[in-house]
Order: sequence, then C-alpha cells, then structure tokens
Amino acid sequence: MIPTSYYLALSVILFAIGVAGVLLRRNAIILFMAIELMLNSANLVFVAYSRQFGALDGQILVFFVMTVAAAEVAVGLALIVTIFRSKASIDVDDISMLKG
Amino acid sequence: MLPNIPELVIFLVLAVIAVAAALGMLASSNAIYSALFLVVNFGVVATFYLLLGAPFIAMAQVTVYAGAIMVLFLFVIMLLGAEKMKQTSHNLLWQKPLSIVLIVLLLSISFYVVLGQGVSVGSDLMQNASGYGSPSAIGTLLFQKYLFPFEATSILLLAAMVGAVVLTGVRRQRRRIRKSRRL
Amino acid sequence: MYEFILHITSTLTVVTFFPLVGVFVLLLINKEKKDLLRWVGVGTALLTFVFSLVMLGQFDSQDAGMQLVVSESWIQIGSNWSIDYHLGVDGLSVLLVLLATLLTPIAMFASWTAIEERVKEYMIFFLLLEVGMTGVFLALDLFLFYIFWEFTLVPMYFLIGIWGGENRIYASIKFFLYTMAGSILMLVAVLWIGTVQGTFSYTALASMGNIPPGTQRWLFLAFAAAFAIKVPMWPLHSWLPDAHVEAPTAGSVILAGVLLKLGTYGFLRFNLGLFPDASHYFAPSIAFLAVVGIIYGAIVSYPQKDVKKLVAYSSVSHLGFVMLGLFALNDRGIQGAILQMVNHGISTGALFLIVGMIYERRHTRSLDEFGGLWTVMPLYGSLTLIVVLSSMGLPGLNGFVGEFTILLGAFGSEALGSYYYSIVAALGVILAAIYMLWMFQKMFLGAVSNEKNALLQDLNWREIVVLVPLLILIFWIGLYPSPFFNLMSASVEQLTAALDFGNTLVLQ
Amino acid sequence: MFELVPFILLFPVLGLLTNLVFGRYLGERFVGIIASGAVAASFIVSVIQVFALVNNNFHVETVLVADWITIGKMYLPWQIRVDTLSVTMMVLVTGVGTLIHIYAVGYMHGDKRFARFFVYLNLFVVMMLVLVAADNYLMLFVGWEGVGICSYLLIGFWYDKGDDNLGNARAGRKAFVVNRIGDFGFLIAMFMIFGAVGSLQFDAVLYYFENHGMEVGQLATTITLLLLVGAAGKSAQIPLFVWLPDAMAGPTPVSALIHAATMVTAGIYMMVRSAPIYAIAPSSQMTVALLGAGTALMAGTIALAQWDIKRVLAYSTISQLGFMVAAVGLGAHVAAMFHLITHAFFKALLFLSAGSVIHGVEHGAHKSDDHCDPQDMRNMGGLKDKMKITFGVYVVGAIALAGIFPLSGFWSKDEILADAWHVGMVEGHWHGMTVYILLALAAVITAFYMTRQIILVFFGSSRSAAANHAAENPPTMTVPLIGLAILSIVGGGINLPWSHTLGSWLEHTHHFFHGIDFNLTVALTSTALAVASIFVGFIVYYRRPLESSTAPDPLMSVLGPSLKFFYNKWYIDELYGTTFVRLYEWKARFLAFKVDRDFWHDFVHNQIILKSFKNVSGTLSGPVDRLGINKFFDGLAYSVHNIAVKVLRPVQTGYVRNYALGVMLGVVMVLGIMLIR
Repeated sequence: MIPTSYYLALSVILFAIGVAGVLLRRNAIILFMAIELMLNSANLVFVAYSRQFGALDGQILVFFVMTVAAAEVAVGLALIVTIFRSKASIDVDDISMLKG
Repeated sequence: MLPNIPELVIFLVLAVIAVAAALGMLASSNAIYSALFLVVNFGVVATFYLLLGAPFIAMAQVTVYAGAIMVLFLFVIMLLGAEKMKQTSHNLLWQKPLSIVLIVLLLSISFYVVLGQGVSVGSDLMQNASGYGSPSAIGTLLFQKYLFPFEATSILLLAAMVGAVVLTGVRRQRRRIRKSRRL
Repeated sequence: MYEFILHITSTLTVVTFFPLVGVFVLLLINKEKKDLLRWVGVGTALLTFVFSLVMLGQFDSQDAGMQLVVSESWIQIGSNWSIDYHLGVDGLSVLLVLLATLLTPIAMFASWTAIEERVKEYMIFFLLLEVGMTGVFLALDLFLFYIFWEFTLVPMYFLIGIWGGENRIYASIKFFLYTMAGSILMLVAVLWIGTVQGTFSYTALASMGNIPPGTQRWLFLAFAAAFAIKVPMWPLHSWLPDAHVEAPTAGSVILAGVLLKLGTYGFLRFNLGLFPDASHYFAPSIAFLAVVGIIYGAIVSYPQKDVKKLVAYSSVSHLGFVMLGLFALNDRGIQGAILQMVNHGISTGALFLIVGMIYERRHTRSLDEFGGLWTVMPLYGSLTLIVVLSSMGLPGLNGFVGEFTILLGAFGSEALGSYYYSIVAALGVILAAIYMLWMFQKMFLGAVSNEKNALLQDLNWREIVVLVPLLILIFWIGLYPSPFFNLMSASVEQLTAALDFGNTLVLQ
Repeated sequence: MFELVPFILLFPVLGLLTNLVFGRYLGERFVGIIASGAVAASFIVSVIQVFALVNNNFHVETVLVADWITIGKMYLPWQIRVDTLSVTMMVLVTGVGTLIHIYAVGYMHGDKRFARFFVYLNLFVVMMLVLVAADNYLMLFVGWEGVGICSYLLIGFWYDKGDDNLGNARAGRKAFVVNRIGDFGFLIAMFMIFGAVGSLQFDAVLYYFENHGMEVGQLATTITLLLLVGAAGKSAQIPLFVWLPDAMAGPTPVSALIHAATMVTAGIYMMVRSAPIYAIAPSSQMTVALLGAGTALMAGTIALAQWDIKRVLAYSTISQLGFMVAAVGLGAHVAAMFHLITHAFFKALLFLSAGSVIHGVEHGAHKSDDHCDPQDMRNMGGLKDKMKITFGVYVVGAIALAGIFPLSGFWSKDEILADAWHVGMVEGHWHGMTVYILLALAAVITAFYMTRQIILVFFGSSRSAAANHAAENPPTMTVPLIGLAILSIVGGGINLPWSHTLGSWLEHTHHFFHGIDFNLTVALTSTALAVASIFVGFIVYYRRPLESSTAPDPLMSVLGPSLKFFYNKWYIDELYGTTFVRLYEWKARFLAFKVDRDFWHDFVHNQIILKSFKNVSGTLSGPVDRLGINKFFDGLAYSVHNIAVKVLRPVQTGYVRNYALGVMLGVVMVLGIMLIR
C-alpha cells in the first residue's frame, strides 16, 4: 500500500504546476486548464484521505468538486467566447479595463 | 505495512507520467497539445483513484473531467482558433521571477510538511471490505447525509447553464433592448 | 394567545390605543377623499369616547385606589431596572380622560371646513395627540408617563407648525423647546427615582413613601419645572399666547382644553402624590405664583387686540385658580381644582371654537374689526354670551362652582397659612368680569360699524352640534355638580389623608 | 301646603323657556301673556304660602329642591326657605313684577327683540326669587349675581343705541363691574362665615352668632362690614352708587322693576336677613347707619339738579335706599322692610308714569317729527291736560314719596325717622341724632325736587312741539299705573304705628324684629317740613315757569355754583373715572405691553434666551467648529486620500494574473504562518 503522504506529495507537485500555469501563461484557455489541474490535485488528496480514514465522505466531496469544476468551466468558457467576440483576443493581459 | 515494491514502482511510474503531462500542458505553445496533455493527466489520476479504492470516482473522473470538460475545451479552442497565440509585447516585468519564487516556496513548505514530521500519515491503511468505493455505498451516503448539498449543486449547475446561455446568446438580447428604447 | 388578546382588550389599553386603529385605517384611504378621511377621523374619536364611557361604567367611585389596572413588564434592563406598561385610573384622572376623549371629536368635527389641505395628516396627528393625552392621564409607570408626556409634543408641534397662522414656525418651535427643556429635569428625577427606589411604578412609590424630606424637595422642584411650564405658571407662560395665536382653531381647543391640564394633573398626581412633605414646604410659594398668575393673566388680557391672545391670557388666569386650589392641600381645594380643570377645558374650549367660527367667516382675529355681531348673528351672540358668563364664573354655571370651592379651600387651608391668597385671588373674579365683558362688548354689542360684518350668516348646524355638548355640560356642572364630585371624592380623601400625614412629619 | 313652593321658581322658568324657544313664532301679545302669566302664577302661589305660613303658626319651613355641592363636611344644597321675611319679599317681587310685566307689554310694543326682552324679565324674576328664597348664603349669592347679570342684559338691551351706539352697552358693563366689586366683598364675607361656622346655612350661621355673642365681636364686625360692601354695590350706596344713574339707559319697565322695586332692595334684604350678625357688631351698625344717611342726603342734592326725568328718579331711589340702609343701621329692621315695600310701590309707580310720559312725548315727537330728547324735562311742560291719567297717578306717587300724611310714604319714612329719634334721644347714641338730622334734611329735599319735577313736566306751557302733541297711552299701560297708585295710597296700612301688623308678622323670623310705638312730634315735624318745601318749590318753579327748553334753571339764582356741583353728580363719576378706571387702563396697558410683551416676550425671550443662544451657537459654530475641528478632519481626510492615490491605485493593475499572484502570495504567507505557529 502506498502511504498517503506520497499521494500528498504528488498532488502538491500537480498543484504547483497548476499555479505556475495560472501565473505564467497568458492564454486564457490554458489558464482554465491550469485551474482544472489544481482542482484535480485537490480531488486526489480527498480520495487519498478517504481511503486512509475509511470514510466515503471524502469521495462525496470529490464528487461535488467535480460538479463545481464543470459549472466553472462552462461559465468561464462562455466568458472567453464573449470577450473574444468583443476583443478578438483571449490574451488575459488585454482584458484590463477595470484598471484602478 | 511497508509498500511492496511492484506497487511502489507502478505508483512512481504513474506519478512521473502525471507530472510530465502537467508540465507538457504548461509548456506547449499550441493550446490543443496542452489540452491533450491534460487529458492524459486526468487519465493517470483516474488510475490513482482505482489504486486508492474509489472505482466510482475514477469512472466519474474519466467521464466528467477527461470526457466532458476537455471536449468542451477543445471545442472552444477550435471555435476561437486560438491554437497559435500571437505574442503581444507588454509582459509584466517582475511577474515571472516572483511567481517562480513563490511556487518554489510553496513546494518546499508542502514537502516539508508532507514528508517531514508534520502529518502522521500513518501506515495503518485499513483495507476495507470490498465495495468500499462502490456506487451503491456512495449513492446511499450521497442521498442520505448529503441530500441538501446534492440538491444545491444541481441548482448551481442550472445557474451555470443559464449563465452560459445568456452570455453567449448576447446578440439577440441587445436587439430587443434597442427596440424598446426607440418606442 | 388568549392571554394576549385578553390583555389587549382591557379597557384602559383600548381607550388609550384605539385611535391608532383609526390612524391605520386613515393611512389606507386615498388622500383626495377628504370627506371620507374626516368621517373616519371623527368616527374613531367618537368611538374612543364611547370606550371611555364604558370605562366610566366600570369605574367604581367608592374605591379610592387604582382601578382597571393593566400591568405588563415591558423593558427589563439588568436586575433592578424594569419599565413596565402600567396603566390605571382613579378618581383624580377619570374626569380628565373623559374630558380628553370628549374634546377631541368635538375639535376634529369643528375643523371640518377649516382644514382643506393635507386632511389626512391632520386627522392622523390629531388621533396621535389623543393617544398621547389619554396615555399621560392613565400612565402609572413614571417612565411610561414621561414617554407619553413627550409624545404629546410631536403631534401638537406639527398641528401648529403646518396648519398654523403666519409665524407659526416660531410659535411651534418655541412651544416645543419650552416644554422639552422643562421635561429634561423631570427625566433626571424619574431616572433617579427609578434607580434609587428600584421601581418606576407610581402605586409602589406612593405606598413606600420613604423619600427623606431633603431629597423630596429637589425632586419636587425637578417635577415642578416640567409641569410649571406646561400649566403655565406665571413666569414661564410666554409660550402660550404665541402657541394659541398661531395654532389652528381645533389645535388651540385641544391645547387649552387638555394639554394645559397635563401640567396641573402632573402636579396633582406626582408632586402631591409622591412628595407630601415637599408639597407642604413649597405650598405657600407656589400659591403665591398662582395668585400672581391669576391677577397678571386677568389684567394683561384686558388690553389685548387679538381675541385669541385675550383668551390665552385668560387661561393663564384660570389655571392660576387651579394651582391655588391644588396647593391648598385640603379636600375642598383639590376637588375644586380638579373640577375647575374640567370646567376650564369646557368653557375655554368652547371660547376657542367660537373664535374659530368668526375667524372662519372674517379671517381676522383683531377685536377692532368686529362690533354689533349680536344683531347680525343672534344665535351666535347668545351662545357666546353663555360661554362668556361661564368662563367669567357666574354662579349657576360651571365656572363658579370650581372657583368658589377653590377659594373656599384656599381660604381655610392651613398649608397656605394666610387667607390673603384667597382674598387676592377673589379679586381675579372682578378682573375676569372686566375683560370678558370687554371682549363681549367689542365683538357683539354696539351698532354694526364695519360693513363687512353686516352680511355674515349665523351658525350652521355643524357649528351648533359642536357647541351643544359643551353648553349642556356648562349648565349641568353649574346646577348639579354632585355626580362629578362623587367620582373623585374617594381618591381625593385618600390623597388629603396622605398629605395630612405628610404635614405632621414636617411639623415635628 | 309647602310642596307648592318650588313652583314659585318653576313658573317663571317655564315662561322663560317657552318664550326663548317659541318667542319668534308667537305674536307680541301671546309672548306678553305667557311672561306676565308666569309671574302672576308665582304671585298666586306665594300668596298661598302666606296663608300656609299663617296656619303653620309662622314656623319656618325649608324645602330641599336638590343638593348642589357636597365635599367632605361642606354641604350646600339648593334649598328654599319659607319664613315670614322671605314670603313678604316673594309676594312683593311677584306682585310688582306682574304689574310691571303687563305695563311692559304696552311699552315695548313694536320692538324687534320683543320676545328676548320678556325672556330677560322672566329670568330676572327667577333670579330675584332664588335670591329671596335662598336658605343659605351661597344660594343667595347665586341669585345676587344672577340679578346682576340680568340687569347687565336689560340695561344694555338696546345695545346698539346710546351715545356713539355703545352708550347702553357701556352702562351695562359699568353696572355689572361695580356690582362685581360689591360681590367681591360679599364673597370674602361668605368665606369668613364658612371659616368660622363651617356651614353657610342661615339657621346654623345665625344660631352660631347668636350663641357666641360678643366674643366673636371682632369677626362679626369684619363680616358685617364686608356684607355692607356687598350691599353697597347692589343697593347703590355711597362708594358704589355710580352705576344706577347710568342704568337708566335701559327701558323704563326695567328701571321700574330692577332699579327701583326689587334688585336694589336685595342689599337691604340681605342685611335684614343677617340681622343677628349685625346685632353683635355695634360699630359696623353705626357705620351702616351713617353711610345710609349720608347717601340719602347726597343723592337727594344731586337729584335736585338733574334735567333727565329718569335720572331724577334714579337719584331719588338712591336716597330712599339710603333711608332703608340707615334704618337697618339703627336696628329698625321692620321700618326698613316697611319702607322697602312702600318704596317699591310708589317708586315703581313714578318710574312707570315717567315711562308713559316719555312714551307719550316720543309719540308726539313722531307725529310732529321734532327730534328732541324725550327724556329731558326742559322739552316737556303743560302735559297735565294732555295726559290726564298719567298726571293724576304721577301726583299720587310724588306725594307718597314726599311723605305727606295719608299715603304710604308718610308712614314708612316717619317710622324710620322715629327710630332714628328713638336711638338718638332715648338711647343717647350721637349717631342716632346725626342720622335723624341727615334723614330729615333728605326728606325736605325729596319733597322739593318732586314738586320741581311735577311743575316742570306737567304745569306751565309745553316747551317743545313733541310735548305739544303728546298723547295718553293705551290702557295696557295706564291700568297697572292705576293699580300701583292704589297700592301707594293703601300701602301705609300694612304697618300702621299702632297696629304693627308687619312688625308682628316679621317678628316670627327673628325675635328682635320689633316695631316701636308712634312718635307724634317726629311725625308732625316731618310733615310740616315737607309741606314747607313743597310750598318753596311751588314758589320757585310755578311763579316763574321755564320759558324755553334752553332757559337756565330758576334754582340757579338761589343756589348758584353749588347747583352746578350737584348737577355734575359731585364730580364722583369723573373722580372714579380718573382714579380707578384710567389707572386700571394704564396699568393693564403697561402690564400687557410693557411688561409682558416688551420685557417678557421680546427682551427676556428674544434678547436673552434667543440672542444669547444664537451668539453661543455662533461662536461655537464659527471659530471652534469651522476652523478647528473641521480643518483637522479635512487634513486627515486629505492625507488618507494621498495614500490611496499613490500607493493603492497602482496595485489594481487590471491584469488577472497579477491578482492571481497576489492570491498566491497570500497562500504562501498563510502556510508559512501556520507552519511557524
């Protein structure tokens, strides 16, 4: 049996990569993918601990995280589509109308 | 219960594939490639779920994440033709180095915590009876203890759908507003 | 739930808060339907009067203590601070409540044609005023009393401020600030009593009666400050003429008819009730101020050019009598004073109605404009004559009964010491005749000099209906006042006994 | 028999109410019938009471109508007292009242406020009966002020006439205010009585004073003096008589009924009623006697010089009242009551006949439309053959008033003089003699001015066209005149010196009402004096009759300046006017405008409170607030603003990734902190 700490280590790495994606990449879609990745790493931790404590609640939470992710993607992409239609670019840095 | 070697090997191999796929998603300049890399990553994570005794979640992972969401991504990428991003100039000067520092910092802290003395991960992994992660178990738990969150998420999804439709269907709406103003 | 309904339908709560039902109904009605608004307003006031008659039915005049008591704990602050919703009626307050509930419908009915704009707000303010007034008379919890006392100010302020005469703003602000300033001291005293004595309820405080004479004095003065302004006693009266001159007719009817009685009732209930020794100590000085008020009010009203100012100063003089009666500290004086409060409410209320009627026709109040109205408006002249005689204290009408008992009480009262108070006060009777007949002569006698007076038409049925109940009362109290005296004799007996007991304390 | 008593009061009230309500719709005749009928009915009932009293062997009866004020031990009921004194007054009031009502029907014919006049007259009779029938001082006081207000209303009946249309109203107000001053004294007396006795019922009070005798002498003196003030106010004695002459502004029946027969006698009735209190206060009795005699003489002198026919009679009434008050002062209560009754007869007669003269002259003036003052004797003269009945009746009244032998005036006036003589000579009190001398002088003057009046009015030639066309009045007026004339002639019979019928009759009320035996010398001297003065009057006026209405008074040659002094009423009106009235006006104006408005309202209120408040709030708001606190906080706000602009705005770059970086920074810091702690 692989100890849960390994899974944790893995999910942290994935999480870090996700964060790097968000911070570094300028393409909005890649950004979304990075977020999906981060969520996925969180799921991993949930399932790992669910196995460790033997309680299915962890998995239920994963289930909910998934639905949230799906909803978030749907809305996100719709946003990208509309922004693209008005700005003809999905570069995150172009969208800075709300400058202070 | 120390991990027996073959299991460890499988875990490490899969782990490496997952990380590689993630880095690939990150580095690839073409959006489609990164999307595909992500699909691979999701697949590997699904297998991890199987290892961790959560077959239903694994299946859900594959169908929902890899299937639905990534397909959506691909669809949007194709719709917008965003495979090749034209490099625009204004890059934020100190964005890149600071973020790398922060990521490294994050990694170091978490590793310190995870592998160090912090979390007593405990090796007494209980090997539950079979059908631990089976759909019937999850189903019973889901519809008893978590009934309310379940209903709430359904509303969330509904809202997301409506939102998406409204956002994208903007053109027809604008014409109706302009007409009312002219009356 | 049942207990809650039972509590709600206890008579005193109904009498006090029924007008709020009227206010609610008024709010629903569209403000253009003026007549409907007026009918609802007057209807509610009449219904409240009917309820107060029901209260009178349940009132047993032999029992001297508080009756129909309603007591619910209302605000609980910490351990010893309990302000409770405590109402009760006894001999002292029953007549005044009836006066309030009688005068309000009359005043509202009288302003039927006088008020044309913003009728809805007018009716609402009037009903709120009635709630305040009945509340003051019935409240037995000092804090609740204070709340009602301040509450009456607000509607009156608006009544004068919105529907008043030319510089009504000045008058209403002055009225408001004057009374407010006075009542601040009272608030301090109320709070002091609440904390030290541990309870706000009047009945408990009255029975405890262990306030040492020293503190009683400054408490007496604190209360007296608020009430003296309201009465108004002599030096603090300069708000009254302005308030009366600027107030609309119905406003000054209620202002003179009932609001001035809040002051005297306050003296009677709280100063005499709670601080017997201080009352004995201050009786001569307050009687002196009262007598000065009588003479000053009577003399000053003679040369006034404005009828309402004349009647206002006459109120100063009449209420001087009431104060003299109160501080004679014997049963004749106090019963006379209470009856005089009612009489003054009736006769001065009627006087203001009459002034209102001529104001509605001629839109002026200066005496020189009138003359010879009796030939033009015979009925109006005769009714005014009766009211003038009643307020002048002609024997056989209501004014005399009150004044005579007060003077008799003041003459023989040992609390006042000397009988000169009552002799000088009796001079007021002569001066009253002078300015009252002067007013009557300037308005009604002589030939019709001013041609504008020639074509005035006499009273219409509405104005007659407004005056009739007051006239009936004028004759009834004048000829057969014993039912009124019986109502209050038991409670006054109890009060004078407590006062005499207090008296012996001072003498030791 | 006594349960009928309340009806005495009830009838006039019913008459009053019917006329008040239906007055406008019933014709003049019907209103007159109701009013006089009501008074006649109560006259009949009061006569019945006389017989009831007789067979109740004169025992006092009290009938409770209702209880009025009861507080603690103070009990004041509406209670009617039927004893010999009150019944006599009731009979007098209702009897004379009825005759005058009948007369008034004729006199007021054609007046547009006819019904209202009879309402007031009935109201007056009710109030007078309340006064007379009262069983306690307070009910008496109710009647007292009641008749006062009725006299106010009736004097000012023609309120739109009189000089500059306000004269009558002003006269009414003057009458009421002066009465009220008298009532003030009465009020204080009542308080003292109640203070001492604890009740105001006559029996209790008089019993108290009779028993305590002299040791309450001091209290009794003050009470009696205060009662005197009240009586002086009501019965027009020296200090407070000024209102009666002006009261002539009212219609003549009013003057006859109120200002001759009934109301003015109320003061005397009250003093007779409280005789026991006077009995134990000799000093106040003396003052009463002297005051009465003084008034009698003074009023007589003024009457001497008046031209207005009614004013002469008014002053003569004052002087006759002086006689009665003097009699009460001397303790001769029976003589006072006797004179009161006879005076009521012949003075009412004189007034009514004067009224019919005025009415006749007015009638003449309308016919010949020569508008001269119908009441001024200078425009009259030679009326004896034009108004025969009035002339005859007038002479009877004049002779009765002068006190010539067979008529009532002689007996009553003579008894008073006899009493004065008795007190002066027999009991040796000096004030008795002075009173006798004053009263004798007054009697002489009375005889003189009556002859003057008769000659001026009836003899000689008529000095104006109006007088020339004067005509006799209809029977409704002349019949009561004749009735009253008969009463004046026969009136003396009720108390002939040897029979003392009235004396014994009144004795049942108080034991010390006693008549004194006939004193021939006094009688002879007074008659001789009267005849002499008539003769002198005859010489002065008949031999050199007045030619024109503007000719000076022949008496001027005789008395000269003092006549002018008398004519101007000893300048008392002017004296009062300047001292009291003007002083009061000035003080009232000073108090009202200077003290109350200028000082109190403007100065204290606007200057001190308002101005100071404005200054304080001004200073507070100006330098303190605007410069101080405000500036400080502005500065604070400005600095906050700078920080925001310089530092915080650039943070909001608008790039999503920056924000993500921020979030990441936060996450890392939180982890670090959790790790360390």
